[in-house]
Amino acid sequence: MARIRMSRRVLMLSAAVFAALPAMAQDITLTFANWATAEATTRDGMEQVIARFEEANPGIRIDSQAIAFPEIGRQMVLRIRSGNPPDVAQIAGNDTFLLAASGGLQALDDYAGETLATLKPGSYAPFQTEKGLVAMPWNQAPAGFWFSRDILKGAGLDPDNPPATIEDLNAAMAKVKEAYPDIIVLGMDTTNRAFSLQSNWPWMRAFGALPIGEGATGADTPEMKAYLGWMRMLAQEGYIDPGRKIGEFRPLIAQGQVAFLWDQVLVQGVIQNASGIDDATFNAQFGVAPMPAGALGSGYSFEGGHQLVMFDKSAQKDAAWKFINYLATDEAAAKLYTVDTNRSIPPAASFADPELAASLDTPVIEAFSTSIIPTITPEPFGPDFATAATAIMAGVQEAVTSDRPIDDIAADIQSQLDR
Amino acid sequence: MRPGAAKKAHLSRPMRGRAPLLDGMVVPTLIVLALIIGYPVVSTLMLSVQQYDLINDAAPSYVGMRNFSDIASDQIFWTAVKNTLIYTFGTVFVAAFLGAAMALMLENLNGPFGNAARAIVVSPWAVPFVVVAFLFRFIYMQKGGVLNAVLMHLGIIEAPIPWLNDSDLALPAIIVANIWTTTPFFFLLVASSLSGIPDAVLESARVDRAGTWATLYHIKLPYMRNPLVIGSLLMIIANFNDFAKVWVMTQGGPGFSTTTLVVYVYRMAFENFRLGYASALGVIWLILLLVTAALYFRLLRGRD
Amino acid sequence: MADIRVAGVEKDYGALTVLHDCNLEIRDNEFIVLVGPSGSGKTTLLRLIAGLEPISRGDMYFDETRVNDLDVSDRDIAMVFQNYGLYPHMSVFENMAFSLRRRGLDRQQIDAKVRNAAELLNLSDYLQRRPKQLSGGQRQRVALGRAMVRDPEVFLLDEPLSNLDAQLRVQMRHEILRVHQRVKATAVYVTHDQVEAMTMGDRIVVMHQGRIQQVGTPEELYDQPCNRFVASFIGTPAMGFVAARRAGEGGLGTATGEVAISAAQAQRIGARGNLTIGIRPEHITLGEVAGQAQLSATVEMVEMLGAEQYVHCRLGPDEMLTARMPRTAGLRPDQKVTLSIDMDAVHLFDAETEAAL
Amino acid sequence: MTDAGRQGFRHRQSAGRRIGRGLQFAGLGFALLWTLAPLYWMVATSLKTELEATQLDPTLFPHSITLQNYTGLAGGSLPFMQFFVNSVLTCLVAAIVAVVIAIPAAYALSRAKFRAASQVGYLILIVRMFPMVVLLAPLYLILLTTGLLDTHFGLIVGYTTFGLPFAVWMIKGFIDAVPIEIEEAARVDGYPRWQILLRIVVPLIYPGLITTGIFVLMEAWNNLIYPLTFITTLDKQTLPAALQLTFTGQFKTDWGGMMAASVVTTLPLMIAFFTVQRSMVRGLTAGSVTGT
Repeated sequence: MARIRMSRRVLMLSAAVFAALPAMAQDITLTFANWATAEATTRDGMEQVIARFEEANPGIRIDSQAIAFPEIGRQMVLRIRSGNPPDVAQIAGNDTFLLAASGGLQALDDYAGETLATLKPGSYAPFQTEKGLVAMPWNQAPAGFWFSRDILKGAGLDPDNPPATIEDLNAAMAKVKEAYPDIIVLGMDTTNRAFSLQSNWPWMRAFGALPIGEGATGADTPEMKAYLGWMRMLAQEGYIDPGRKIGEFRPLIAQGQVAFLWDQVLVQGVIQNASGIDDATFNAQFGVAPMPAGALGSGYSFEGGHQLVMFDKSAQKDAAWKFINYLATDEAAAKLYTVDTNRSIPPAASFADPELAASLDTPVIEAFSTSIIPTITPEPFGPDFATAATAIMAGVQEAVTSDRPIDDIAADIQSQLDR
Repeated sequence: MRPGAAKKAHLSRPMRGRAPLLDGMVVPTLIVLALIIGYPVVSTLMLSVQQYDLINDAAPSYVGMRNFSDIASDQIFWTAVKNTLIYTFGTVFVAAFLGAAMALMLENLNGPFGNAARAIVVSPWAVPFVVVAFLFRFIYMQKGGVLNAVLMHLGIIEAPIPWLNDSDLALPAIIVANIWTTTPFFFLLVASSLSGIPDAVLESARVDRAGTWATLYHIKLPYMRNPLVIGSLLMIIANFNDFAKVWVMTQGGPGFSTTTLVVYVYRMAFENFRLGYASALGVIWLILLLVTAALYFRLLRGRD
Repeated sequence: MADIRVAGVEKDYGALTVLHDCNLEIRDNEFIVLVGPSGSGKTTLLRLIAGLEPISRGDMYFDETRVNDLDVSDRDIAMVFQNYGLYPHMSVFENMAFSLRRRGLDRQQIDAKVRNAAELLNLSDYLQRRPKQLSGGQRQRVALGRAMVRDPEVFLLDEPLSNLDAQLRVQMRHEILRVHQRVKATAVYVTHDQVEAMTMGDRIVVMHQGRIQQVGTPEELYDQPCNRFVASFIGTPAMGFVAARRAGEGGLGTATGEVAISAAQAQRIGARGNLTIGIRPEHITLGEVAGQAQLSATVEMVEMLGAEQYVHCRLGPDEMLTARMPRTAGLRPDQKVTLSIDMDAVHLFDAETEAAL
Repeated sequence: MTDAGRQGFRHRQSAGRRIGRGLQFAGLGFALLWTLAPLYWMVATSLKTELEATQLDPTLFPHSITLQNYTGLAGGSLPFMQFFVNSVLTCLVAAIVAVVIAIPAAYALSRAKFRAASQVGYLILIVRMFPMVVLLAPLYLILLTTGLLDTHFGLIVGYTTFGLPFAVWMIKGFIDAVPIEIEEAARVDGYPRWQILLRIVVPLIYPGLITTGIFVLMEAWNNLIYPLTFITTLDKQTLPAALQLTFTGQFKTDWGGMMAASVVTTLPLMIAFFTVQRSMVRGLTAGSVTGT
């Protein structure tokens, strides 16, 4: 009884509030959690896009909450639990699925219906889960196999034809090492964090390993051991520089000190920023190709792009969608932020603005669109991904940095995964 | 004197009674401590017997002692305990030794050079831990790190050493960085205890023709011992709690070779969102702490 | 205007009782000295009077008011501490004015009182200094001044001169007495120095092992000590003691011979067998004096004081007597001498209870 | 001892002393190098251009000295000054709050005449040893439910958990050194306890309070785990946490900028530290010596 009376009072109160609303209905404030404004490289671009959006939508104000990239998944989970999530958030990788699993996201199917038709189908397919479309693709940033033409040439290799298989790669790395003993032959992220598993997953798949996820065969398999053994070989031969985050290789490749780099599309922008070279010089010095094929006869890639999510607690979903849609599909926004600032690929299938279309018509984008994006392999994202990543990457690190038998390491990973 | 006696002067309360249980003046502090520490400890105890995963929508559920039995068979937990002990005691012992050695070397060095040298050797203590961590991570980098570069230029090593990326080297490497920041504390401690030795004592040692080593052993060491014991305890506590250095330098890796208890609890609670399990880890830690504290008090009492 | 009455006061520290059944009446305006060796409880008793510590048992009255539960801040007392207890962070002026501020006096009044006291104590030039910048004697005077300005009913002094050198001490004794005469307060003065006690006190309270031994004027204590402790404690050089036992009707036997006693003394001794004879140095003469008791002894040491000398003589393994006499040449250590004792002036004590007979 | 023997003894002594002197200076040289080398590297790197700072073969001396890393901090797009202000503000307030709350308790414990004194003393000592991370999850939940998460107030509460017991212990040590007679004199002068504490004890231990405050401030400044957990919006973040969060971003690790930021993060602490370094050790150990 008490509760009923209470809710009636609340209802009356709300009615009174709503009656007063029209006067201030214009002022909606959307909270937008993102790391774009938490990083020096992207902060200006992001703020400009927000300013433009506010200008175009006078009733909506964006309250941008800067949260660092490594923190955002955790923060969003915690804020969902505490009942004060933002309206919209920038999200990537496993965090997207973590949030989806935690049950705090608004399915976007009803909002995105028509828009989806204008996007590349592959750009949103991974986010169509049994809970609906959990996230809107903002940009695509798949990983490719970057190579320095100068170094390949110097090592007596064909600068236009990077190794196509892992055997070729092994041979090429040996030659590079011989010619340039002091450089980093292959840049790859071997830190222990969720992103590292995401980044290394395609390599594991190339060896046929499937330690977790749908149809998992576990870690204690010949395929996984082959992968771990290969990683150990990379370290023992001095090809890789373990422990570096992927971002630490980028200034180095710009200085010609990395031969091969397993990295996302945005690396072109970082290289050009650091060394100041123009497009033509860049393309003359660097190229990108699909991952060398492994035992399964193919290489893989992962999608490292960013998505936008709306939280089901949001009280202003229409405005939130307006903002998401603007960021993801408005061409001016795409040009200013996605392409020029974030150096990644907008999800739209085609562009009306010829300048934008032209800026995306580069050899690198071409290589990504035609040969790399099709090799993107699904990742075993979900609530258990972070725990599994800790276990698997700890094993990878052990393989790389110690002499323990690979069999033991694989068995250890499996026992961790079983816990 | 009984608190508040002044105000109650006219109330003829007999003074025969025993002293009061509590002094009103400690009450505000105790209330604050109860709020910010007592309550969290109680909730840790409660959480430790629950399964409470933030990632699921499910409500926390009582699981009895399961978290604890899981911990017993958790290899990583025991690795973390081992790492924590190595990290803490390795740091404290070496830093205490170095700090004492430096203090003895600088003891009789006066003038501007002596003062400058003293100011320099204590300065690492004022470097924030996070900065120490980044600085040494930068110095330790396998390629591009200055340590390897210098060692190779000097011809001491042939190939760069993966300081932070070798399961056997990473923990010692972090300990070295930690020693760098901790040594000044012991330097200050020993220097101030040395300056507290009365001149008369040192002079009579000289009259007795005690040599440098005899003076050190018989006179200075006894004066240094108590501050060193207490300083060590303080630093052991501080290093048990140290998070920033390990987290920034290796995040517990490679493998779990530098995962300390703090890092492990943090990962459990805020990366895997397993608050119940993390709390159970905390409870075990608490018990270890209380045992250590009890032993320490006994030690201190026994010596008096 | 304050009498102080201490009635059956006892004090415990934990399980240890440090004051036993203390009874004392201090009259208004009196200058009373608590004296005793360290650990005798004199300072504790003073602190109980001050109210710095609670009384465990018994009662304390200021006039007719029971003050057991009255905190120190509400008893109208002033106190001078052994280490002066000056506030290091305040100037001399502030130190003296501190209690007046608490009482809400206005600025002129405070100023007048402090300057007045400073003048009396020769401190006028130092009012703006900090205690650290003063000599020991000056600090002592600041402490006195601080107590003075309050016009207290009760003036308590806890070994105030113990940190001063000998010369200054004598000077300060007069200073304190002068102040006492001016403030007309009941003064309780603690010291371990019996000379100080004798020269300063209207009456003296001798304390030992947590008990009041005797209360009296200096003369009473000197002439009629109530027990062996008081007798030994008061007087310089100290009274000497000789063990004795009853020998016949009119005599006492000592280790070195027999001495005759008067009938009155014999009556006081009654049936007691063993007793102690107490002999003050001025009642001993070197050589044979007719009508006095003779004891043979060995000179151990001669202490020259100028006009007179103290001759320390050994009678037996545990018995020493000191004679006080005009300078005489030719006394050497190890010399055998005969001591004449004025038996009318000796004190007799029960050997067991040590009480005077 | 014969003359000859004495001569030989003296001879040995001086030879030994010469070797000792040599050893002393060698050791001193090592100590200075060991201390200064990392600091030098921090400053040198902060003066290098981005490319030079990340070179695989590092240069021992900056080729061309540039202040761009520093101007980048002040004028860059990240609110670096804001981080600085956040750190100063939260740490300072935490230090003051801890000291102010600690004073009465430290006083009562130092002049303890109550039965539970030793238990309270032990309690404070044990709390001082507490593993902060154990409190992390429950504190987080408390801040969450009270709406203090992501506020500077919440962070200050967090800092107080370790600052308060530390402060009680250190201040108690300082009060122990104040002669009881001074307080008794004030009682005789008619002042109640609170007034004595405020007018006599506090002014007397003022340097100790500053030392204690700076110690708590340093501990708070060093703390990474609490701001990482309790602050979620970057603009409210403290300097050390911002360092961890922003310089190893999505794109690259900017070692030059990082080292410049490190220099700036270190300076305030250096200054604070050198003002109180002497009394700090005394305070730290005094409490422990006299307390148990």
